[in-house]
Amino acid sequence: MLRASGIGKRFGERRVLRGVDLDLARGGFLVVTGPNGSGKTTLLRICAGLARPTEGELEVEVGRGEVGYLGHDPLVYRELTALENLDLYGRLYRVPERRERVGMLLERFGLWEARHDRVGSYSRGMTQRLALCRVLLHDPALLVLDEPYTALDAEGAVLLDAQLEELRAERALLVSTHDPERVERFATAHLGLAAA
Amino acid sequence: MLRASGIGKRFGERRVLRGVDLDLARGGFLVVTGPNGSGKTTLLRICAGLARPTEGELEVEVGRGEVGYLGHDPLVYRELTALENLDLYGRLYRVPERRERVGMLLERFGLWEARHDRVGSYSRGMTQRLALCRVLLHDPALLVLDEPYTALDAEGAVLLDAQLEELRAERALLVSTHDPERVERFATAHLGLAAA
Amino acid sequence: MTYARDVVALARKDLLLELRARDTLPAMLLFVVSTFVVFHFAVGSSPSRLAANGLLWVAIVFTALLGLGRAFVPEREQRTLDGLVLAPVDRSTIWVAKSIAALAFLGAAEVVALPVYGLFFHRLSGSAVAGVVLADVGICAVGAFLGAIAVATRARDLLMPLLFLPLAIPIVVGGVGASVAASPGRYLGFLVLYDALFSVVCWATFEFVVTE
Amino acid sequence: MTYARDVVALARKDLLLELRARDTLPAMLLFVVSTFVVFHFAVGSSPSRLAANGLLWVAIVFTALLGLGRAFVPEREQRTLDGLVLAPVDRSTIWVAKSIAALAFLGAAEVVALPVYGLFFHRLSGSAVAGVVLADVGICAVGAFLGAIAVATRARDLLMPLLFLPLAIPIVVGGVGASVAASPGRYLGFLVLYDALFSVVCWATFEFVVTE
Amino acid sequence: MGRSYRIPLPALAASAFVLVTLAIAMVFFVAPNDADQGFSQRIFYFHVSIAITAYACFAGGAWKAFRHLTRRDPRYDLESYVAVHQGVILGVLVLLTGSIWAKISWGHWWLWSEDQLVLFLVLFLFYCAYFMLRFSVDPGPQRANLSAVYALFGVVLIPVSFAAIRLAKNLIHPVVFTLQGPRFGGWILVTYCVAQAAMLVLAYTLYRVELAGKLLDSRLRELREVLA
Ligand code: HEM
Ligand SMILES: Nc1ncnc2c1ncn2[C@@H]1O[C@H](COP(=O)(O)OP(=O)(O)OP(=O)(O)O)[C@@H](O)[C@H]1O
Ligand SMILES: Nc1ncnc2c1ncn2[C@@H]1O[C@H](COP(=O)(O)OP(=O)(O)OP(=O)(O)O)[C@@H](O)[C@H]1O
Ligand SMILES: [Mg+2]
Ligand SMILES: [Mg+2]
Repeated sequence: MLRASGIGKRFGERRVLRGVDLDLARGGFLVVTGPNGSGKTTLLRICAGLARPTEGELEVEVGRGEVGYLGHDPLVYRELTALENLDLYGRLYRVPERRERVGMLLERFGLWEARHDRVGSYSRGMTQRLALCRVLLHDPALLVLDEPYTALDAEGAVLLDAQLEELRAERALLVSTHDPERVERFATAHLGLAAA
Repeated sequence: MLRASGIGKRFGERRVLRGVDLDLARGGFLVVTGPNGSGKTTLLRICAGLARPTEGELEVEVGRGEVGYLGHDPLVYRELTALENLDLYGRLYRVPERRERVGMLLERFGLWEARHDRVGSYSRGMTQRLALCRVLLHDPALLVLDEPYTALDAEGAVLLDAQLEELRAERALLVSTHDPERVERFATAHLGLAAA
Repeated sequence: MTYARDVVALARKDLLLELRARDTLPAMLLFVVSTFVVFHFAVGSSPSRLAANGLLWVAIVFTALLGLGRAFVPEREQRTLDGLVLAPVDRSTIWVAKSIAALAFLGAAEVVALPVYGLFFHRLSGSAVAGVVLADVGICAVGAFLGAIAVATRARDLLMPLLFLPLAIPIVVGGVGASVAASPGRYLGFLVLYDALFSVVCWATFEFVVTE
Repeated sequence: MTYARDVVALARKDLLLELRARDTLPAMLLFVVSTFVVFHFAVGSSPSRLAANGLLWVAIVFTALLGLGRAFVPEREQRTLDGLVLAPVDRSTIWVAKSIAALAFLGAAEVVALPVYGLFFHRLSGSAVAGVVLADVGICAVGAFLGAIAVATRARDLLMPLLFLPLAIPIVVGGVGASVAASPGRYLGFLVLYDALFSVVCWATFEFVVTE
Repeated sequence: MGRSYRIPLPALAASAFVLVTLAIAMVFFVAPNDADQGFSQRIFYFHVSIAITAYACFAGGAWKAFRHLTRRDPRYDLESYVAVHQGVILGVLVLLTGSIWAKISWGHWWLWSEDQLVLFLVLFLFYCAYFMLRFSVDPGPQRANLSAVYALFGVVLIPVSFAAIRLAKNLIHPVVFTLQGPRFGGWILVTYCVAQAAMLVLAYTLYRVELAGKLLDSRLRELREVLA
């Protein structure tokens, strides 16, 4: 699904990643760990297609529409409601049964009651839940999740566990975290990045 | 230091907090927990003086300059460097030995090397570390920390543990978290908020 | 067809955002109206037809500029451009949608401004109005594109006029010509050419603006 | 004294943010020249004295709107207003500092623009320059205030568009009057009055804008 | 990466030197005095050839920009930037020589009534904005893309602006190359051609020198990094 060899990234003078190799097949669950500033986010952005490595080869076997990327920013519009945001993404990703799926995800992540509120008024955990809805909306084949448990309460974390459990058989997952124990039972491979 | 009784907050029609009482003295460490959207951030903003309760009484015994508030947003300028940001806050808070203290904090939180970089280029964990520097800069008597462990790696979390350990004897702390075990050993009191 | 549907979805979002935040249109309206007030006050009610026409074009270009500089601000503030870029749509739809939204704002401002202009100065001929419409298309197409460039830089708002004004000069030449020349046909043709040429360039290169 | 020091610290930050782009001054120069070139193509090479004056004011209003539109953008994007409000400083210092920064931006543009204007069109009278300076003060004071309202989300929806027009137009009228009228004294007096009045109002009420 | 068909730098420098010397000699000793402008008309040979060379630089920059967009090779970005940079420097020279000439023959340093001149100013401003753009983005693929796209806009803007000027039709600025072909001949033409060739070769040489310096810089940086 995803194969990278010798990936490196530099920002101007500063080299952030060097010689990263990874190989992720369907059913794979790769956990990326590393201290703050070690380049996890940079690597995940490259794998999701948002950035370009300055060195090395990257091969992604799925199309752009089959990747789901959860970043540090929720990538939703604060001035729109949850419904409007998901509806926009649903249209762009040409999700079949868009409205039903949006409703289902909002309910699953406990945002149904708040669906007509401006996202700007959401609490941080609610925003993260919405970002998860956004990522799952088009049922991607490759999921790239950057610290997905951030800001979730215990119930939200259990919800996410269930999602990951459900997804991992048929999808490929690339997940960064500072708490590898949390995802230990899903992991099929580990990648530790060293401090810059 | 901080005493609240019957605090309530509503946003328009929606009631977020109802009848919250709390009492925090010097040496106190109050842990606030609750599911996403239960009003932790709202309560902490009220206690820090950023918002006003719609009901109830709030008494804060320290001046505005003696409160340190860590919120979900780091409250620093992305286009400035870490040094420039801390210098600005140091001036506004009239911190004695400003420059030395800024240097000490940057070093303590592992940002010394990156002090001249734009905060916008920081990783999320580095930004959180900088926000912690900002909060501790003026050595506040009352600390209000909203999920302070977010985005920190293991080393950063240990650093924060050490800080909290050092602070709790002489200060009053109000800390919200989704992982109460982490701060269990410091806590002198608990407040659980119910889902809205 | 899916292209058109993507454009509609994106443009709808942009219009919704403006409806909620009301950042752009008020500033544009304020500027056009004060431009006319300034001029009315400075030169009285009967400036030469030429001067008044020139003023109209200055007002249009700068009003547009004010709005276009903010076109991509929501995307920047919430960094949602990443979200749009990831979606499996042709990236140029993002530009088309922004241009349409910008055109809507500029059109709205002009619906107010042109009658006010007629009131303060003199009535506009049909070919002048045609010139305005054609110029609007070019201004918004190029402007939305440059807005995407400017918003990716550190100097942003300051840079936008620098990037935009040199490219707007041919539009001003064509527009002024269309509104004062005896035979405006040539000028209108020129504007059509400008619109077509730059739209194609923008359309073909927008992808590179929003991806690494 | 601490008041002044706080203002300096805050204004320094605003200027730093401004200068982050490094080349603000060359950019201003380019901007001014581009603007005049647009004017040239719009109204021809030798507009009447009055028309040229009108154009000058159009340029000033545009630059002011450009500067003010971005005044609180950093605070809004990074929600740092909370950080400033928490600091133990008189809240009105935030407004004073923003006004000063906006004034510096506008002033820098004018320091370039007025001589260039004199070069291309005709020399400005002393009272015209005085009018520009006084108008600048009023525009920046009121503009920074309204900018803060726009960031403090609650009041945002209605006030901004409603207030800006009626508040800004009198300044413009006063400024234009000072540069074209035979006896500019009245206009200058009006501007001084306006500046004083609105500065006091802004200064006294700013606290309520940024706190709940 | 090096392309073998490149002319070696020393040969280039030598021919530039020869051509420039020849051009100067011809301008001052071979070309005849102009009938109504006298000696000062000789600035024409520099003015026009520099202007044409500047346009050539902008076109070259756009071509490299296009290559960058199709290949995404940072090397093309550098080449595009260096070419535009040369163009802007030459643009300053056009403005200077033109102004000097204008002062001598029209009595003014600058005439706003000359749309042709103002047009060149517009293009000059456009490329100044290109620099502003480059300086306010961090180095990296994004900066390369933005610069390339804007450089492409330049080559579209140039003919469009020419068309706009023809439309506005206010041409006292001499037009030498008309549809009927050059209006002059003999030694004037020969001298002009030599001067033009000299300018083009000189500009290309300078382009190659600057490029070599920039490449050396980045090689050194890489080397230092490998060692560190
Ligand atoms: C600041 C003033 C001037 C500027 C910026 C300027 C700019 C230019 C440029 C860009 C060109 C080449 C483009 C073209 O072919 O149209 C050019 C060509 C030329 N310029 Fe100028 N010029 C200036 C003043 C003058 C003056 C004062 C004269 C003579 C009285 C003059 C005579 C010519 C001639 C004969 C050509 C060749 C025309 C042609 O190839 O069509 N220029 N100038
Ligand atoms: N646009 C940029 N310009 C310059 N440096 C950058 C940029 N983006 C990231 N960096 C640097 O790259 C390094 C890695 O950043 P990255 O965000 O990938 O780290 P991370 O592993 O995700 O850290 P965290 O755990 O804190 O999220 C950091 O030192 C950061 O300062
Ligand atoms: N400005 C606002 N306008 C309207 N509703 C708001 C506003 N701010 C917060 N709320 C609502 O108040 C509720 C509580 O939000 P708050 O941010 O305090 O939750 P929280 O306990 O901090 O949650 P989290 O664990 O997700 O951070 C949420 O339902 C949120 O939608
Ligand atoms: Mg990260
Ligand atoms: Mg919260």
